[in-house]
Amino acid sequence: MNCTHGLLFRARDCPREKERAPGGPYALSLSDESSGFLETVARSLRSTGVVLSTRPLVNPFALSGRPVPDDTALPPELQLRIHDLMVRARVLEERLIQMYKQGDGYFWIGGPGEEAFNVPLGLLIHKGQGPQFDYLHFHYRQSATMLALGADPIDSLRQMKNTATDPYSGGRNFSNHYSKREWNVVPVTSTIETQYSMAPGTAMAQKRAGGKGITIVTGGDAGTAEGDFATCLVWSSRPANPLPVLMIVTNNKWGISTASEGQHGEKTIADRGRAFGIESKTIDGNDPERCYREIQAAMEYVRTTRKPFLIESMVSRLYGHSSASGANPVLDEGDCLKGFEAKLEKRGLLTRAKMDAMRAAYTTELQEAHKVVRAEPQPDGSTIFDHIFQTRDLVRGG
Amino acid sequence: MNCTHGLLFRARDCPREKERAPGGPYALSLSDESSGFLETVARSLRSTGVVLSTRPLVNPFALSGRPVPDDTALPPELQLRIHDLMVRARVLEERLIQMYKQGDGYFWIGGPGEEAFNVPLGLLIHKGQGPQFDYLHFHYRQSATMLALGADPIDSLRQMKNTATDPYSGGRNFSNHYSKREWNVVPVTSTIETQYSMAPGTAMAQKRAGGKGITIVTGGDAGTAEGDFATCLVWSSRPANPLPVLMIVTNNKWGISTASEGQHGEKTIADRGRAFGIESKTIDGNDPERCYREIQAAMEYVRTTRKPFLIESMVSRLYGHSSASGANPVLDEGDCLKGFEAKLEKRGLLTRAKMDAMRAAYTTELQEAHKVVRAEPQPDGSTIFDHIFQTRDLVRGG
Amino acid sequence: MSNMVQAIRMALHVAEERHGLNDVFGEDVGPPLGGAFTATQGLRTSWNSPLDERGIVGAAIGLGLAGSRNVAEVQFCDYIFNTIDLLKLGGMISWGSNGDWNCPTTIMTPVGSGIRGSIYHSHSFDATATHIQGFKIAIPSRPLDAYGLLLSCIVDPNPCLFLIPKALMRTRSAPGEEIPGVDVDDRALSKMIDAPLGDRTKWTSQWPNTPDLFIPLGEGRTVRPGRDVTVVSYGRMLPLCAKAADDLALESNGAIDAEVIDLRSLCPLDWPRIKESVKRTGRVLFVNEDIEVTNFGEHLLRRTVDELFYELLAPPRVLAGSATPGIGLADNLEAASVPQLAGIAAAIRDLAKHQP
Amino acid sequence: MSNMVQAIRMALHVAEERHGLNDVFGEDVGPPLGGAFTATQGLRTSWNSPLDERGIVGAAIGLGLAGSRNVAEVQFCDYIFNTIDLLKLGGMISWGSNGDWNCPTTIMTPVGSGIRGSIYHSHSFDATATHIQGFKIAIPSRPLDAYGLLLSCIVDPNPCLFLIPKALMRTRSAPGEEIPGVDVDDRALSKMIDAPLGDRTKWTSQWPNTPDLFIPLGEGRTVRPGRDVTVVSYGRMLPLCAKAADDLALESNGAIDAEVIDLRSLCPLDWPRIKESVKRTGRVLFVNEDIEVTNFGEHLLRRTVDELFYELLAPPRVLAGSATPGIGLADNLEAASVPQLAGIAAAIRDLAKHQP
Ligand SMILES: Cc1ncc(C[n+]2csc(CCOP(=O)(O)OP(=O)(O)O)c2C)c(N)n1
Ligand SMILES: Cc1ncc(C[n+]2csc(CCOP(=O)(O)OP(=O)(O)O)c2C)c(N)n1
Ligand SMILES: [Mg+2]
Ligand SMILES: [Mg+2]
Repeated sequence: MNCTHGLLFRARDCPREKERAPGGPYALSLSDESSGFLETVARSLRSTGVVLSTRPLVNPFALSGRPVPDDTALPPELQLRIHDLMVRARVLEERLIQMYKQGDGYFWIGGPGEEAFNVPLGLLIHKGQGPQFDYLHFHYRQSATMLALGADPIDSLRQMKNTATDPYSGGRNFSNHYSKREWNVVPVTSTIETQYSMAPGTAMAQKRAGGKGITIVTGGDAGTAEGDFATCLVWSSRPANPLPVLMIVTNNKWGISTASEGQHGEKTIADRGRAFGIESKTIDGNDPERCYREIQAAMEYVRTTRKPFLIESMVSRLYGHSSASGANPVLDEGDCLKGFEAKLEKRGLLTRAKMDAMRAAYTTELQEAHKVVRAEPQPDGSTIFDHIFQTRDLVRGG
Repeated sequence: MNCTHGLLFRARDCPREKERAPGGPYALSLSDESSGFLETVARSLRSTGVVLSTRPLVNPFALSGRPVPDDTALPPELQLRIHDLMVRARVLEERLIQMYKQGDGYFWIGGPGEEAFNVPLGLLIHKGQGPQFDYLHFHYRQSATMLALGADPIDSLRQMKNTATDPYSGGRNFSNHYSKREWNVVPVTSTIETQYSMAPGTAMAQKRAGGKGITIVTGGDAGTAEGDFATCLVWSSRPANPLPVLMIVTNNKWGISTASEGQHGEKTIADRGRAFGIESKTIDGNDPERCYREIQAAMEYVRTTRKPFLIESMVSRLYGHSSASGANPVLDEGDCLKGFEAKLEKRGLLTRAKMDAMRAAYTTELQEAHKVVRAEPQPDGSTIFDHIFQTRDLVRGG
Repeated sequence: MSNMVQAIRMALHVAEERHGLNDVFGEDVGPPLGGAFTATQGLRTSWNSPLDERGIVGAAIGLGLAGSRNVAEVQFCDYIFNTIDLLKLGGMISWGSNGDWNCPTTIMTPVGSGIRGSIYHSHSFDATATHIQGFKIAIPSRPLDAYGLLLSCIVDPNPCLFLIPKALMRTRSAPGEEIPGVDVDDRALSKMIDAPLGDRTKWTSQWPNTPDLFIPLGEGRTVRPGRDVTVVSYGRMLPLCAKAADDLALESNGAIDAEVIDLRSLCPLDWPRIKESVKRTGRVLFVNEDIEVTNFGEHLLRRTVDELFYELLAPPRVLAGSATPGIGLADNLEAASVPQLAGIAAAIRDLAKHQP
Repeated sequence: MSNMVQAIRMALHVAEERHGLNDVFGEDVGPPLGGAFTATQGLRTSWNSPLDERGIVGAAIGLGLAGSRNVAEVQFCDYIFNTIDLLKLGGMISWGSNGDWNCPTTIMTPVGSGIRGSIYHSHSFDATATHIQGFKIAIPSRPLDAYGLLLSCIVDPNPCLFLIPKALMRTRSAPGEEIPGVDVDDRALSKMIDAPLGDRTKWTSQWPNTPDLFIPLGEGRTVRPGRDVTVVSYGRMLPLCAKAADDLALESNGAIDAEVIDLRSLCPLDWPRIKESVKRTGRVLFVNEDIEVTNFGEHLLRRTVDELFYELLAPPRVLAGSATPGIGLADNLEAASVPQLAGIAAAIRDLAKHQP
């Protein structure tokens, strides 16, 4: 197929070598005309890494709100469990990026840099189906949470390659757009912030059902400018029916190429809860032990009081926004995994060698998985009309 | 025409006597089938006055924020001017309600109870056309502001009767939906809160133009639950370009039949500015002198700093929500006009007799105006396609 | 005879008592008002929401995801236009998850003109709704259908839109078309289920014993059989079409005999019914009051042309609302903006008389 | 040869230099990125907005009301669906004020599929846009039209929607269709106006000297004259239609000669051009990629039936996107969801061969 014809925007029809031509991977010439998803975006964004990353790396968050939970180290087994999942999650994302770069997927977006927050979150979630369990309104950076919940990483590869075997969307949706009714993971939507308008609904059902199930909703910092974020604040704090919603904002100080500095007059996003009497806190999302304790405390609060809590977690965006910005390593933001590994080494819980071996093993495992997925079938065109309507009421059955 | 046929919902085709049958004006039987605008709504709402008004009348606003301006009385001439306009505005609204009740209009909504705030607002507005003057994004309770700006009350009657002579919409729009380019009064929209999303636009133009023009946007308390209110907070306080927007919320503690108590977890709506570093204040909207000074101070702040300010003004809703709720007097909310007249009497500026005479004169004047308007033509059906597109760029013409 | 708001109320009552309906909510939906059009008075599960349509639609979807049957009201469809993204998302929950999830929720909203709603309260929603995929869409033209369609929406495992013609809210059932179980006269019914004037705090509804009557989504109704012209409509325009057909038959002494079909559900669509009729008559008029550009009637016309071109005895027609940004308040303006009885009759007559 | 994003950029530049364009804004529109599709690089007046489409559309309207010409970008049209109420309000500013106000603003947004946008980034906006009244709507299919239509939108006193086919962003001008004044080769042009890799803080654009070329809104273009079938399209589907027509003519040795019309502007509409053509050919195909239910092509088909029924030699046809909630990511899914070259060619062939 002719890949200089602007109509046929199918990356796979064009040799990717060409795209990777001058100046290393993805230092593309702007005149290239063939493109996968958002290659046009990618073309400019991926090259602006320098500009994007020269902004001084201050960490302006102030611990605010409720008293800080106990500061001592977590139990060693838990530290090791968290570390293990963080490594697996990082390796998974690296594999997904690889897949994208090798043409085994059209678009990558994910969560490298958020593992220190997302793994503890996943471990603390009350996992299950129906209102007695936590409802999860995730955004597109939550692979680590999914792994901590017990997801098989190969399924993420399947979604990346949009195979028919992709259990999250059958090859229909982007990578890291999870959906799993069995665990109350509601379909991740690409639209920024809409999940915050839906979250009060699942929380109402939970409050009525009794029990300890809560609703957890996550999103980024830039997205809080959408009205839906305010909707969630208003609806969760209604005096007539306060709701058990744990609102989470992972603040990486960027929305694609736009720095939050120019757009957000709030000192902290957590402050926005205050006017509504919503307890809130800004935390260091790079410290998994701190995250664990803070999430635990916040969840405890929400589970028992049946009222909302807002956590703002300061995180890094270690491969930029998405494949649209090149998906190349960003070197000047803090890496939570490195920091935690240094701690584990110092505490004598793991050696560098052991950690390297772990990482290598996971990498090999996912390399193998990639091969498996490559051989799996693509969905058939004739299936596009499947599942528009359901004949059974699955969610009520649960 | 057959007025028991549900299709022909034209109030004028049915004798209104029937509608007014049992139990005094508008204590309608629910089985009545003919209807003007929202008669169906009216049927239930208008009768719930008792319930609506039994909520204890606490005035929970706390003066908050910036230091209170000087508390002494305004100069006598100004007091008299404000009073005069308040009376005229009240009489105008009463006439509009009369018109509705006499079948000379399909729907009434307006601002009786907000005069103490709206008159000073109108007097303080920097009136004119283009970015050097204030842009006014009003809602549907602002007749008093319009009169203070210099509007002729007969024009409100024209809009009420949707005549071809209605200068605000040519008989197309509801009562009190003003629009006057000459004074920067942008078209009032029926949709709650959308004006807050548009206000930053005019403010940007003003900031760029230089000068002292500011953007003023008003709305109700319930409407602050819409995302558009948050949009205005976010956009007005962008660090990259803070905007000269005076955000006003007239808080009557109701949205139609819904008490704010159950829906709003905020202690004060003004608090919502805080997170964004927006100066804000809750004031007593029933005291015209206090309103004058507070609006003046807030405007001064916005004009000089070119930054936003949020005023929450606690007001009354003296004839309920609109004709949909019967447009009958509500007796247990504070009447700003009564309060101010008592003061004027005590200060020896006016006598009761004089004030009664004034009111009677204005009433007669508007009665005459009503007669005039009754005789004016309705717009022709053939005009529905007029003005969909403009051929001239009026707003750029200055 | 019950009217349409009473029918809706009774359906909601039956659903909350017998079909697990947990929430009926929206602006002014709960006490004391019970809905801007009184459709939610006296219910056990109704409550007032914040003034925030995105929150309403979002919460409805969230409740549905949690398996909690609910009916959310958007006070006027005119206020739903900031939620089209949420509706699109709601419509792709099952499809986008490849069938893993479903979302039972019903969003009900008054549509159309005819109540002097002026420039922003006279919008229709059928064109916009039918362009959104993944929702079932019902629109009744009489109380019985309102009752049976709403019950079907509520128990459906998919998201549903229930569009209520603003102007038909107070339309009563015609004789023989009453909801089963409503065996009292109007006044008695009103006493039982219409909230009283004044203080309502101590009032409770006395519900008649009405059955589980489910009118299937996707099944139209031939309101008036006829020989010469097929008229396909729904909602507010339907009774006008029926009346126009009756009037024409009378005035022509039976020479013009139009068949009138009430679609009742726009998705799924009872296409077989339309097709069978047009095959017989060869002449078809589609009537609705939404803006005529990119209009659902145009879709129906296109299908007609696709499948029945050579069976047509006259050009198929669409009669719809004017291509104006809104509808003006003054009588003349509204009358000139949406199809009226006379215009519908004229269109049927023209079609009937058309010589191929 | 300039491509479509370059054409847009040059038009914006000309407008900010010579036509009072004051603001070009939206998510990631300003430096360093210059737009998700790079259409706003190097401009003097471009800036980044908060991530809030309602704020973007609202601010655009506000700027317009203040007489400040502006172009607001909604990053993908897929994100515009929570602003339909604001667009309706923007569209009724002049009409609702009985001509007292106007609002010059241009909202530009990428539309359609073809970039593997998956379930929520492949939407079209032409059906929804054409149902909103009071906006002018342009949609280019080649750089020259993008340039001239955008300039017309910017100086128009009315609100305009400028829809940019996502998949055509990098399409280059065909020979002979270059924007006047672009007299350098691709590489040189790129050096002049494409932001460089790496640090852009010191870079400024070197603009070629391009003229005030205004392509009137409401004037279509006959891309390919033909005898047998009229094909009416716009945006992304247009080049496919043109290619299908060329291929068919070649493969049939001139026996099938289709005329292809690019509407360029959906409102106002160049109906006379369509009508004249269909009168000649008697056969017409409307092609777009939006969902086929309540589709703008169906409106065009209805007008055709209204005015040209007896001049048709074959049933008029609409070829459009599938009635699915979105478009699946996998190749097969996208190919099955929107019209493809082969399908368009087949439809033209069928029409041409159709025996009345
Ligand atoms: C409604 C909507 N608007 C815009 C976009 C395009 N978009 C995708 S991600 C993104 C930035 C999001 O930033 P933030 O909320 O901070 O989350 P982050 O990606 O930084 O984690 C934007 C603008 C979108 N997906 N949805
Ligand atoms: C978007 C939208 N939603 C709902 C309505 C219906 N409505 C009209 S006024 C009103 C209540 C407004 O309350 P508030 O904002 O407090 O203003 P108030 O009328 O009390 O001054 C409602 C719900 C509307 N006009 N627009
Ligand atoms: Mg971010
Ligand atoms: Mg209020």
